[in-house]
Amino acid sequence: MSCLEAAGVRKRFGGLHAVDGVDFTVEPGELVGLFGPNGAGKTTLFNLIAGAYYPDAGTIRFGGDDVTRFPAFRRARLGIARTFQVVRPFRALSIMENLLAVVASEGALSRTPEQDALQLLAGVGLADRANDPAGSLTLGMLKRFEVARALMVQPRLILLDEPLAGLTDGESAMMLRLIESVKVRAAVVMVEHNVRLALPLCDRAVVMEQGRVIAQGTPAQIRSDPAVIHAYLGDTPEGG
Amino acid sequence: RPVTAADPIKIGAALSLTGRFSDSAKYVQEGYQLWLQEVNAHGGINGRPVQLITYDDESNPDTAAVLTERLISRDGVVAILGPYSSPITDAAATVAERAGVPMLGTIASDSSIWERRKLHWTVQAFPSSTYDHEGFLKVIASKGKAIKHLAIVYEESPFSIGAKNWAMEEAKKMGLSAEAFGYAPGSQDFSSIVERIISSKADAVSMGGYYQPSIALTRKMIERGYNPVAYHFIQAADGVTKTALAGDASGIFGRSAWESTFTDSASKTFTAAYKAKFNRLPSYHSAAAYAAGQVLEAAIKAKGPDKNGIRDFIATTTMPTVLGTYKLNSKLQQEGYRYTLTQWVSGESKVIRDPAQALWPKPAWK
Amino acid sequence: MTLILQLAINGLVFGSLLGLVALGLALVFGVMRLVNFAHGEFITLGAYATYLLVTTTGVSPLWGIPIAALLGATIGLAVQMLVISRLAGRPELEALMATYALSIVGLGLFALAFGGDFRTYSAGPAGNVTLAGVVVGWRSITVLVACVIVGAATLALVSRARTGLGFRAVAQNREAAAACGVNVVASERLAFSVSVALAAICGALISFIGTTTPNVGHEWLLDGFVVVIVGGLGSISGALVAALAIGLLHSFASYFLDDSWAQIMTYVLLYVALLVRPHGLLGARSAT
Amino acid sequence: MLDVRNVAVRYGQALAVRGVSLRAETGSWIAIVGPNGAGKTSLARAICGLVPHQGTIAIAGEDISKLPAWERQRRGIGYVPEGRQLFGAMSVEENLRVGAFSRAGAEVRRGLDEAFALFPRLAERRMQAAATLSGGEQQMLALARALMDRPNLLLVDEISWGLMPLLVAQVFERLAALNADGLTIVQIEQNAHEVLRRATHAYVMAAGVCVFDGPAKSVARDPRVLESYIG
Amino acid sequence: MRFAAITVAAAALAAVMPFAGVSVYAGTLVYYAAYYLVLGQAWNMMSGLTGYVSFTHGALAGIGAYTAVLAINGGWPITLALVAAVAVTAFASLVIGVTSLRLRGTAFTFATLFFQELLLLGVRKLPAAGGAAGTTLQEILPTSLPHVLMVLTAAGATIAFALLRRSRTGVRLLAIKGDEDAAAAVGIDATRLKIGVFCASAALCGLAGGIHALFIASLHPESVFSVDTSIVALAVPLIGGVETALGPVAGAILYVGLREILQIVAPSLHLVIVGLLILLVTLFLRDGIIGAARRLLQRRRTYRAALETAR
Ligand SMILES: Nc1ncnc2c1ncn2[C@@H]1O[C@H](COP(=O)(O)OP(=O)(O)OP(=O)(O)O)[C@@H](O)[C@H]1O
Ligand SMILES: Nc1ncnc2c1ncn2[C@@H]1O[C@H](COP(=O)(O)OP(=O)(O)OP(=O)(O)O)[C@@H](O)[C@H]1O
Ligand SMILES: [Mg+2]
Ligand SMILES: [Mg+2]
Repeated sequence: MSCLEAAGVRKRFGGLHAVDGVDFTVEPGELVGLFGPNGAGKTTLFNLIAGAYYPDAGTIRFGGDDVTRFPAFRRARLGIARTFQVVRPFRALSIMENLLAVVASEGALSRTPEQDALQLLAGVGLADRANDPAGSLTLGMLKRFEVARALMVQPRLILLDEPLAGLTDGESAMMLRLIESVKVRAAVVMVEHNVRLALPLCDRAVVMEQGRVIAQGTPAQIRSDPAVIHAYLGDTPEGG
Repeated sequence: RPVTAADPIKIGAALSLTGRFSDSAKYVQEGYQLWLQEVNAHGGINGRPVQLITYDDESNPDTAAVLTERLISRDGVVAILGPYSSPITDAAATVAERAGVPMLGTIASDSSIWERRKLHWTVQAFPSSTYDHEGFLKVIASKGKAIKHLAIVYEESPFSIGAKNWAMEEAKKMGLSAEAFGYAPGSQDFSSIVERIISSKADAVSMGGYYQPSIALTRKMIERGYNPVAYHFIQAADGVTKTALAGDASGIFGRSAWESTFTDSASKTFTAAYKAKFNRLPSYHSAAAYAAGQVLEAAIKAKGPDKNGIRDFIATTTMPTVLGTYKLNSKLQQEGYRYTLTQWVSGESKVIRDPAQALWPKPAWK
Repeated sequence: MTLILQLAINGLVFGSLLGLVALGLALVFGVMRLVNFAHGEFITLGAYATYLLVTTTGVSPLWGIPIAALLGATIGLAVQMLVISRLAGRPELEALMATYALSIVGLGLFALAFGGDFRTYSAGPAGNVTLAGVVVGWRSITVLVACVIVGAATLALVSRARTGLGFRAVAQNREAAAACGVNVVASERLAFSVSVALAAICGALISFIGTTTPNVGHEWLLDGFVVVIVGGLGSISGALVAALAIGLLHSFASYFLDDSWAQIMTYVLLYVALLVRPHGLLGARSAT
Repeated sequence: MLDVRNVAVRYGQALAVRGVSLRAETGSWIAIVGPNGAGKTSLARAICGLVPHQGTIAIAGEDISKLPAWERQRRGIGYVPEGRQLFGAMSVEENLRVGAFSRAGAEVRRGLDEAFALFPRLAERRMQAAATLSGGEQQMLALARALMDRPNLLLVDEISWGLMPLLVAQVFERLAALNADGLTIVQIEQNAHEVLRRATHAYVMAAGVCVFDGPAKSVARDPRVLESYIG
Repeated sequence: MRFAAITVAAAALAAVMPFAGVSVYAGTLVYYAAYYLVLGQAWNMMSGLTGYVSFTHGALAGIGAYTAVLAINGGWPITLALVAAVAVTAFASLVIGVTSLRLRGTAFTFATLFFQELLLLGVRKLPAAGGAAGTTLQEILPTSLPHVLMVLTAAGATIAFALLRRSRTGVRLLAIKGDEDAAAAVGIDATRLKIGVFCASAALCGLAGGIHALFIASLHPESVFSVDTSIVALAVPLIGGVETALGPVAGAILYVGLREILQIVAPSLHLVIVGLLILLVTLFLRDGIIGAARRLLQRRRTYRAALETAR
């Protein structure tokens, strides 16, 4: 059984079809890269899967259950976690409290939430800032923090929106190692514009444009797909 | 330490020196001060001086409750001169009843307080607002068939509702068709009420609300060019009416608990003394305060500074004061004092003892 | 028909005054995201200023309008610099509390200076005109005309492309606005002192048709808030339309029902409107 | 053009920038790189006057360290802040208009045309509220807004964040063109490779101090610096 | 734990006041401090934690008071009347909560303000509740009963708040204050939590109102539903420090104490002084008195520690 199955989902904003009939499946333990030009509808697709928006059409199944009309918090409790492209920490709370606020997914209750949290923070290199208010962290740190907070949900599916943004190459490498290690427990979908670093890691890549999926396959297939090169990668060293 | 003759007899008052009711409270305070000065000038009561302790209740019932408690248990007063407005009198009464301390409702016109529950220690020492419209109805009666439709405007507050109910009943007995028009406390716009009154074809209007809305209503009537044959609003006797309405005040009736133009000897003496002390004419608030002092003085003189004695005396006595004859019914509501009718004639608020002498009909607005 | 017209005119007069109250509130909210609980006290300020002016110099109360405006602008500027400027970027609750405290201070000061007495005067335009059976007093006409002029002037100020744009940018993000060259401090000062001037003008007009007490402004405040909410928080044109609508609604409802039912109805409608359209009846449009 | 001397920034007890000096000649392209929390953003905010700071900052010889933010902007600083800082409820076009706040009508129109030519995507979204734009679109808007006022000095904080590769290349081309026209650029960038290729001079920051500076090419080639600060 | 013990001890001390021969006046002051503390703590629970600023806590207490008086006059025993007060108030809060908690920020604040006004207008028109004249307890009860009940409720509310603040639920409420959408994304059911805590907070207000009705005995709609009480409920935690259990305690004591002192020292100026004080606290002591005290302690501690290491 697939972990996530989105079938024919659509979302319109006024006259704009932000997501225009997307079929999207994720298998357990898979790392899927979601790529596409700016405004292609990637974040919107995340919002539909995580429940921030309801789709205008189509169904979303998670672990076999139809969750299309489930509110966001229930999906989180079922095991869908996410990070935000524009970070959204609870600024007045400390980093530790941010993690303790999380309601872990059902059946994954931990008896020692503090220790779990510390472990996750260590994983993203923020253990020493555990007691600082989230508002005092830099944007780059907050990007990493968001990954830790999402993992605190003990998800079966984790949606990462640009996890490498704002990180140096060294920091990115660390983050990618973390993401690889998550794969053992949960399926990962990652939106990333840093194709150079992100693509090689993916088990499978999906490329969207104007609300539709225009290509999918292995990293190698994607890299050489002319449509993708035309719409997205260009001939830049960044893309290559 | 045993009480000696030099120890003052303590009396307390919680007044709304700030907040919504502060205007009247100031006059009340002056009335108390005048009475206190006279008592002590005559060597106090039974040879002991009298001390009056006053606090400001901010026109807030909860504050009034605390202050009354302070007067009773910290300052040890033997009697309390009452605060202003029904909610505050009610709150203070609860405390006084619990502690068993007599309290005179100096300026409590709302007799519904004594209707709602049985009070033992608190009495009404002011004319009951139930009779607010009485004087005006009497003029109408004496003027015969001139008036067919009466409009009574009232505020949705207990005192005003009580007065309206009494007046509607009374008007029915007089064979008048009367209609009542209510407005919510704090209302800012009276134009629709005026339209309704006009549509009801009323030829006489009696307004039973507070002062500020009365002026607002009157101004709307003037603006609208609506001239009833006779017009009465209960607080009209106040001098502010002239400042607010100038020439248009002419012919407007009011009702008063007391006026400085009263010619009975008690009033004359009081007015003169007040003028000497404060250098201006007293208002009815001051007179009422002074009258309450007179009753309390008589009570202490008769019974000494004994709470039970004072309470029995003020509950049962009938005595003359500057306001008239003080007399309570069995519910401790005031029955003796009555309002007097007044009317603005050539720039002065005149007391109308004989309805036949009233200016009639009201001159048209200028 | 005459009755309908009469009620409509009455409603417009009341609504225009309400609109002026709301205009000031909406202006400050629009620029500073600040709910100003002290607005009522600035109304009172204008009322007392006019009262003192008329009773001491004997001039027409119409002079109270510019004088109150000037006084309001000055005091508004001072209050902005001393208090309001420190609230920038603070959570809503703190700002709310600070303006509430200001209002208590104002109330206390007025009570101290003037006692609880009613202050009133009878000077000013009097009499009325009759047009097609509809009677309108000169006082009402004065209020209506003054409100229209002042309201139009304010609208002109904020809809002047640059001022208005700067105001809105400051409201959205002070820092970014400053980084774009908007003089944030000057914008906030201008908005606040104009708002206080508007309140003081209201006070001048209210002293003219009613009586003045320490809490006269306070009593208009809640109605002002109603208008601002219905119009969409911070939307100036929304507030004006809502004020007229509520003025008319009130005039008709209190004629055909009665005063307090009209009030209950206004609040129920308001509550429902707020639930159905949290951004205000017209506000939703301006939000996007 | 820009002369920063000994600038320090503190938040409460914590020192985020501990005395950094930096010079940018007219027409130069300066890169500031360094790990998370190095103090890069704080330095940029200090230069723009958005955060209290110590030390002096001069633009074209004039000391601006005492001036408020909007005055500094009017001395010719354009700023693309980290995290975009758009006017969320205002439309794309209004955001751009605020960017040209101190400009007259005709210039504003010309600016709008240029912005929409650079980012046609924004032209399509002209009336949309900035808060509802996609991440990359917001980034485009932030850059376009900063260019509206035709600054002499452009401070860019992490411009490539959220932009697709194709656009990153385009943006760098555009910056290069502007730079060639005399615009001074100070660019903060985590994604160091591209900027170090383009810039004339580079500063490497870590833990609030400048640990290394020199010609960009030499930084890009210095394995020690790359290893310990950029990765 | 130690906190709870101290609270219980303080409450016991305050509760026996009427029986220990302490002056009734002092008892009254303690009573009012306890009353305001319950309201403040209830407000703190709801608005302090979730950031939804309520202007209706005074009115909620009013609902409790009316319910209690009507029930007692209807012949109900006091315990049942208080239970009814809690139940009716909690129900009313459900109505407000379900309808208006989907509003955010200022819109919610105004909804509560208007609700309060609507309640006032409605009760005035309600003959069963005495209409404009209000209603009165037929029998005047001694103060010891409300005194003991109120003090115990205050202690209970304080302990309850401390427990809530430390629990993960408390952290989650604060998360809602921070960012409601992000809270949903990490599995927090914001709607249920908000309504739940509002209901609990209202129940406390209802209880306090019911007890207070035994104390003041007479209810007038203008004063029971006046915004003043709601303001006290919000000023008390704000002066002392929002989000902390001790804040409202400090706030209530200071508020009542200061009011009494100023009544004597500066009778005509005390309103101005109270206003200025609130202004100064909001402007310069952002986390309230308790917050400021903590910072001071912290600084002294670091100073001491620095001295130690220097040696
Ligand atoms: N609430 C909204 N209202 C109107 N338009 C919206 C809204 N949200 C998104 N859009 C539009 O939908 C399109 C898709 O947006 P989305 O955020 O999904 O893009 P994306 O693929 O994540 O892009 P990026 O890589 O730049 O983040 C964009 O053009 C955006 O402007
Ligand atoms: N508002 C604030 N309050 C307290 N500390 C802050 C604040 N903003 C930044 N800091 C601290 O200052 C230091 C420098 O932050 P700054 O944002 O300048 O770093 P940066 O180099 O831009 O990092 P990044 O690459 O992650 O954006 C960090 O340790 C950060 O935690
Ligand atoms: Mg996106
Ligand atoms: Mg940064």
